[in-house]
Amino acid sequence: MPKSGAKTDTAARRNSALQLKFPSPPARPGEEPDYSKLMMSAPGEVRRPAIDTKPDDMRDLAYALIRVMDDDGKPVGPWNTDIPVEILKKGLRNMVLTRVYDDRMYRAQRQGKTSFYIKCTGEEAISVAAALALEPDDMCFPAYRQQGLYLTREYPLLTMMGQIYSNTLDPLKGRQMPIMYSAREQSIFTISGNLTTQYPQAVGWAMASAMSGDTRIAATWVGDGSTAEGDFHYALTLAAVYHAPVILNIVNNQWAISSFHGIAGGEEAPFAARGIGYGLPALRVDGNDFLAVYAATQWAAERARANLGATVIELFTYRAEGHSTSDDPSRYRSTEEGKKWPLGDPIDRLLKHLIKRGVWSEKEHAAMEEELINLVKGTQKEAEAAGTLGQGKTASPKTMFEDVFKEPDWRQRRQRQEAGF
Amino acid sequence: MPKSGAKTDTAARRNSALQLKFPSPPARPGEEPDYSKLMMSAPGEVRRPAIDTKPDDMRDLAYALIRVMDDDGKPVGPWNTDIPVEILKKGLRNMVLTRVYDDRMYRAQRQGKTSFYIKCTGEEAISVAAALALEPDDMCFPAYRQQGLYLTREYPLLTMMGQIYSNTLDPLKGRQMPIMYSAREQSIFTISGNLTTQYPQAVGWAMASAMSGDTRIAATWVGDGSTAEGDFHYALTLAAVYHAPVILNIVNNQWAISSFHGIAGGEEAPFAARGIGYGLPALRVDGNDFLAVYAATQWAAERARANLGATVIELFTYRAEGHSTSDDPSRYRSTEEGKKWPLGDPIDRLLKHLIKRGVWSEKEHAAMEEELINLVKGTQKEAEAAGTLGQGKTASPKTMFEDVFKEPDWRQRRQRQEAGF
Amino acid sequence: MPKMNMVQAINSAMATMMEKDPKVVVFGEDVGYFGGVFRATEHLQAKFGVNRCFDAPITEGGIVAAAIGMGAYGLRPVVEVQFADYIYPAMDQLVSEAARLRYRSAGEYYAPMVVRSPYGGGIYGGQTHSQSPESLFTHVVGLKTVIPSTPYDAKGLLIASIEDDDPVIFLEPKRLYTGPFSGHSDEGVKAWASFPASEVPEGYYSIPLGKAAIVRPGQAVTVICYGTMVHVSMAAVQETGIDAEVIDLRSLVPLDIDTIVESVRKTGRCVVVHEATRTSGYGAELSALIQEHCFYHLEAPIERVTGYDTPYPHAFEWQYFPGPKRVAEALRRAVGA
Amino acid sequence: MPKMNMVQAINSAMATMMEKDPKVVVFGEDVGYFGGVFRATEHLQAKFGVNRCFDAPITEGGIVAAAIGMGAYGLRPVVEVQFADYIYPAMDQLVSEAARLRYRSAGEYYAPMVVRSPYGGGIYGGQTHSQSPESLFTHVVGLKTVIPSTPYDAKGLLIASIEDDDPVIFLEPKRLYTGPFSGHSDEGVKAWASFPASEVPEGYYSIPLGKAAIVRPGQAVTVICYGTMVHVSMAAVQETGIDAEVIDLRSLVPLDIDTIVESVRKTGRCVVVHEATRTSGYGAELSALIQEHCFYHLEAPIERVTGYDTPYPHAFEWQYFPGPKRVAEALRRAVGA
Ligand SMILES: Cc1ncc(C[n+]2csc(CCOP(=O)(O)OP(=O)(O)O)c2C)c(N)n1
Ligand SMILES: Cc1ncc(C[n+]2csc(CCOP(=O)(O)OP(=O)(O)O)c2C)c(N)n1
Ligand SMILES: [Mg+2]
Ligand SMILES: [Mg+2]
Repeated sequence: MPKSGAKTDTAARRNSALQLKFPSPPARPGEEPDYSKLMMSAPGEVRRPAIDTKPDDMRDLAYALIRVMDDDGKPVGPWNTDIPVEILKKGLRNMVLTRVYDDRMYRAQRQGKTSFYIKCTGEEAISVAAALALEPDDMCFPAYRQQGLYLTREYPLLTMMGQIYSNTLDPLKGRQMPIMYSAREQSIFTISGNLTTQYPQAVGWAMASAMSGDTRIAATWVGDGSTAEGDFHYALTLAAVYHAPVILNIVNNQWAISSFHGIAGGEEAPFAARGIGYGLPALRVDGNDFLAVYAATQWAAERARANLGATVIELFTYRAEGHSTSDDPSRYRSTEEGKKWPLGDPIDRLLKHLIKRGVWSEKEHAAMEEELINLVKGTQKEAEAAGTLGQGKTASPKTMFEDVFKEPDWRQRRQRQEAGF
Repeated sequence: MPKSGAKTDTAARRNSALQLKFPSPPARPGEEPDYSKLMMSAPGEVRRPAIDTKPDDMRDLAYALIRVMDDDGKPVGPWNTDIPVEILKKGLRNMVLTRVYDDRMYRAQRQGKTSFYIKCTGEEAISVAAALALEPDDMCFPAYRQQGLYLTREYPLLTMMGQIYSNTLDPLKGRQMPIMYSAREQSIFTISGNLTTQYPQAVGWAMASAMSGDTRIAATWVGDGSTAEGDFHYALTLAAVYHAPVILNIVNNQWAISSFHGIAGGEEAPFAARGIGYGLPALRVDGNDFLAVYAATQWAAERARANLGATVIELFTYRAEGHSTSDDPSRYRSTEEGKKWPLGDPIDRLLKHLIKRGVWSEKEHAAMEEELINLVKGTQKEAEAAGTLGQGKTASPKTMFEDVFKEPDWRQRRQRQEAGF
Repeated sequence: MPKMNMVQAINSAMATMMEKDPKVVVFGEDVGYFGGVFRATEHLQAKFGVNRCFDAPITEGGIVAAAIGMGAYGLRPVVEVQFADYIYPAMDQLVSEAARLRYRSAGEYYAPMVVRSPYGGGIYGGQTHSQSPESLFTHVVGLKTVIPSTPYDAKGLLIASIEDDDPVIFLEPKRLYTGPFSGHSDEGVKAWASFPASEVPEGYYSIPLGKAAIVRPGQAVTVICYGTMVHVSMAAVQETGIDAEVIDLRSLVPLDIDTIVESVRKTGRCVVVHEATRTSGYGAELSALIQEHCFYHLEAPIERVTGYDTPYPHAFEWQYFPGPKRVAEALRRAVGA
Repeated sequence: MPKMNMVQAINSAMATMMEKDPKVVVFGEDVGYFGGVFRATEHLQAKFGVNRCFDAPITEGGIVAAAIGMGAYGLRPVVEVQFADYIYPAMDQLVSEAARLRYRSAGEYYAPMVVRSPYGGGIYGGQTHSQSPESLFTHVVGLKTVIPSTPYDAKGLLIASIEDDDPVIFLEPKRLYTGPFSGHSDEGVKAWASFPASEVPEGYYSIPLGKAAIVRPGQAVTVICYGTMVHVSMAAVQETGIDAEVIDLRSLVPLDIDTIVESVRKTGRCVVVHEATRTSGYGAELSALIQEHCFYHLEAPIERVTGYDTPYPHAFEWQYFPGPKRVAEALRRAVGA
């Protein structure tokens, strides 16, 4: 019986038993993939607003999908920004390099030469196009699946491998798990194992740049799953409030380890739409379309440079491989799903485009692939000569006590002594 | 000089110095208030979608302002839901009671009878209308400014005052600062000093209710400033993903201590719009319009009861007094602002409505006011007879060692002994 | 009796309690369909339905908050934080909420919940997959902190934790999931099956929180440890031949102070071992308590063998790890050998 | 020399550093136009502009994260967390990020930042405006933790913290903001002005982190304390007439171990005092360290006088607070009187 002022005919008005919705992916192992919910737009269909458009006047873009290349590789529509061929070729090369690098490092892990590896197969356009669309000193705060940034910004391959092997070449002195690079000279921030922490840090960096009257902007990346962390909300709030010059990328590769994007809320609204809630402009972009990623990044960068503030970009893609070397995706998703991904493969698509344009050929491509495979293999040999994990070819173990603070305090000094290093 | 593939004419393309936006309120002390940015709708103007409307088909509601009473107190438009007069009278009574209670407790603090107090002046409709629109056993997770919930659900006034005085009547045994009530019998959760923590807890409670096949829904409240915490994001994410039967209220009273709503991002998008990003239905409601608050709460409750999930409701109002007894708002905002608040006072407006309808009179109102003042004063006397803070009339200090765990462990037992209680 | 490794024992504890009590629900990142990245929740969703075991978004703070709300409703949520290193986003909900509900509401509300999380090093996880944050929770009044060292204990303690009406942080030594570990990283992995503690009853049983286990009685020195370090300490004791009394705390809070005090008063010497960084680790509290309770019995300084005051470095895992050699040295110092 | 209370000294430290170094910026909840709920940032926005001192949304995690990003850029952010009780939402950014940047990047990135926060009880703040969480931070390698006890120290230490290239948690004993406090709650409040430590130079000076202050030399027993408890301890020493050596740590990490060890070796007795709850409080670490370093010099058990293992109760503030009476009792026990 109600005790107070509320309606008294409770029994009558009372609802029947409540129940929750538990999202589940369209296809589990053995089932047919289903792409009916993807919310696609046709290539060229989505409008390209002027960069000074008010966020309120472009909310539709969060629910569309910016695509430039049509099925034949022809660039169409307003987001076709006539990117110089030189840049596209660099893009292709760096995407292939990324894939080859991933492939070799993955195998090295499988051969017991290191503890862990993470590939970005199928997502290469996202980091490579961004690296080319940004200025080289714009600051990047990546997650762990943007290796294309380092390669495109020419972080030395040998050093990258050194980090993977935790050997004497590793500038991080064996302290970090593989793939958690740090590349200050390339303006790329140190990777964290803790998801999403970099997101509001990027906003802070961008704020600092603007507070200092600098010209450099920042860009950051998180996965679809990672958007559920509080840091995501901090970043969007701060970016919106202060109009920080930062690009907030969400890499929606459909999966977060075994959880499909719906577990992070991706079935209720596209991740790009999160930006709308804060009054941020939000673009939803085909992440496997190099031209689209480049154009969207450029648009957002120009906006930031013009003191118009931050942009949220959802990059719609597919994690073609397992989450990491510790994962077995066949346990939780249909193996068909990736193979039939309707937005294709970013390398294949850019290749088709360049060939169609007549500026690149299958033959040149094969030659480049071979060149890059040889480059990576050769470098790998050199890297492995400096040691692989577990061989004891590392920085001196005494370095383990350094960099806790700028200067070790008595504890690190004494403990190092006790340890005998 | 760019090192890698990016454009080479950096100097030319480079933007000039970046700068941030630092939001500042329309009026500081001594300045004329400015309401041009309020985003109002006319009374009755906003549509009322069916409760099973898809969130995507009602995004406009986050940018409108649901109002029912016009300037003459006449109810207009689709959100006029013909609330029974009995309920409106209860609403009026409880709003007045809340205001009187606030007034007396505030004075008690000023007289040194307790350490702290927080008023909700101008915001009474928000909690009182919700308490009447919800079922009495729907679970409430309030912030500290919803005292109307307790009064409307008939939590004993004497007990409330006992909590304020931390005296022998205080069911919380003097442990909590004043205003941090707990009222399990009235289905109201224990108040936290830490902002926004209750928000995702409410979602968890609602999930548990649905997981248990129960019929009770949950409702929770946070302030505009509090929306910036991570907990806000957790709540909206979880509520959206699982379609939790919960009402997520945002009380936008324009201020968070000295920070105007723009510091929390309120200038970039209305707080209701946050919900859109998660695919949640979002209503923006005139919080000083009792009829509108009631109708919106009822709409959201029906939606939740029908297993259609959560609703975000922004209640647009004005914090007419200081943040708390520790605050002096004349240091940071125009004193005119509140006086000229264009959406009026919730008690005055409901009173006008009832008088207009001919079901209530100035005379009856004056009598009721007097009755309630006497009630509160009388109860206050009784409460103070049981002690005020600092007089030592409290629960036994030995209770300080209880309820840390269900059973004290040896530490609480020994420490209690040592303390000599 | 069935043989179980520690993951299976933990799984069995949850299954047993979900069977016994419909109020027990399990959720967390990847715990539903997939059964958890360490497989601790395998089959639970299939067995009990998605309403009882489900995947959560990557929001440790939200997961713990939701569990608090569910606990307040009357359920008994058991949530997984994928690695203890990722528990910090939930810190506010744990400290300010789970731990305080009962006190601040004078018992009206409380959060009967368990936060399970794999902790500790030994799997080349680097600094963000190897941490031992237990000491932080022991400082938070209102939280209980439990750490098993065998499959048998893991099941019994987890069941007791689920039945407990207070919030429990249940830290699982991930290095022990599949077998005990002496700390000699060069030795091959031994499976649990060849150890008696892998004999785990299928059904319900519980081990009360706050009762330490004397895993080896002895006279010369008391070793206090928990989790992975129990096995490392035992190896060191065996290797030194010192007649140590080895105490596995099992529950850090509530602490079995009586067993500790009795032992140290008897031996007059004490070595405290943990993997967490040294400064303000739980070893500090143990050392302080022991010298408070046993000052006049102590014949040598209480030794602490701990992780160093640095993050856990990937490549130097075995240099960092407080292995049997370091424990042995401390034992020798303690007995004056 | 001007007289300042502790709030003014802290304000002066920020103003001095903002003047001296354009990279120093200040932000936090209510710190901009309003000047902070305790007025610590008063006039800074007016003096240095909104670009150097501004209001932040209520997002402690976001504030600390942004400060880390700004620090990585090259600024020196000084942020305020309105009460130390509200620092937990920032825990992940502090533990996993601020404290780890330098280590994980091998020095490429670091976060030269200060998190200022009022802590401790004595103002009827109840459990969410009274906490002393310092011990948690001392367990986090990579963080420094500083706590002043006088206006003079507050300014010098805050300046040193701002100049420090590592992240510093700077906890301000809010009970001391306007005057010292003996712990006798019934005595009237004394203003700082009548104490020499309120003579604070207008301009720049700094006090190195990691140097304790012997605030009272003595022979009979060593008292180790910090923050509010320095004044409480001094009151207890005076009231008992015991010839105690009182050490104000000033910085918990880095710790001035040498001063402590030297003193305890001399006195052979030690009382550690803090306001935080007892279990795994920083007193535990101090006790452990002292018995490790001074075992053969100790003539009595090290005493800990601390907050009880309960939350801080509103009405029982003075029953909870470890006041001079409890310190005095410990002193007497320690000297065997
Ligand atoms: C705070 C935190 N919680 C959990 C994890 C464990 N974890 C690592 S990767 C991952 C999935 C991330 O998915 P998503 O954000 O979609 O990125 P993707 O791997 O798909 O690139 C999880 C849960 C973590 N590293 N940090
Ligand atoms: C986590 C946390 N941070 C900061 C505070 C201090 N604080 C108390 S109330 C308040 C302002 C809240 O403003 P708002 O959410 O708008 O609610 P209102 O007071 O206007 O009702 C602040 C900053 C707190 N209590 N908890
Ligand atoms: Mg993903
Ligand atoms: Mg407000």
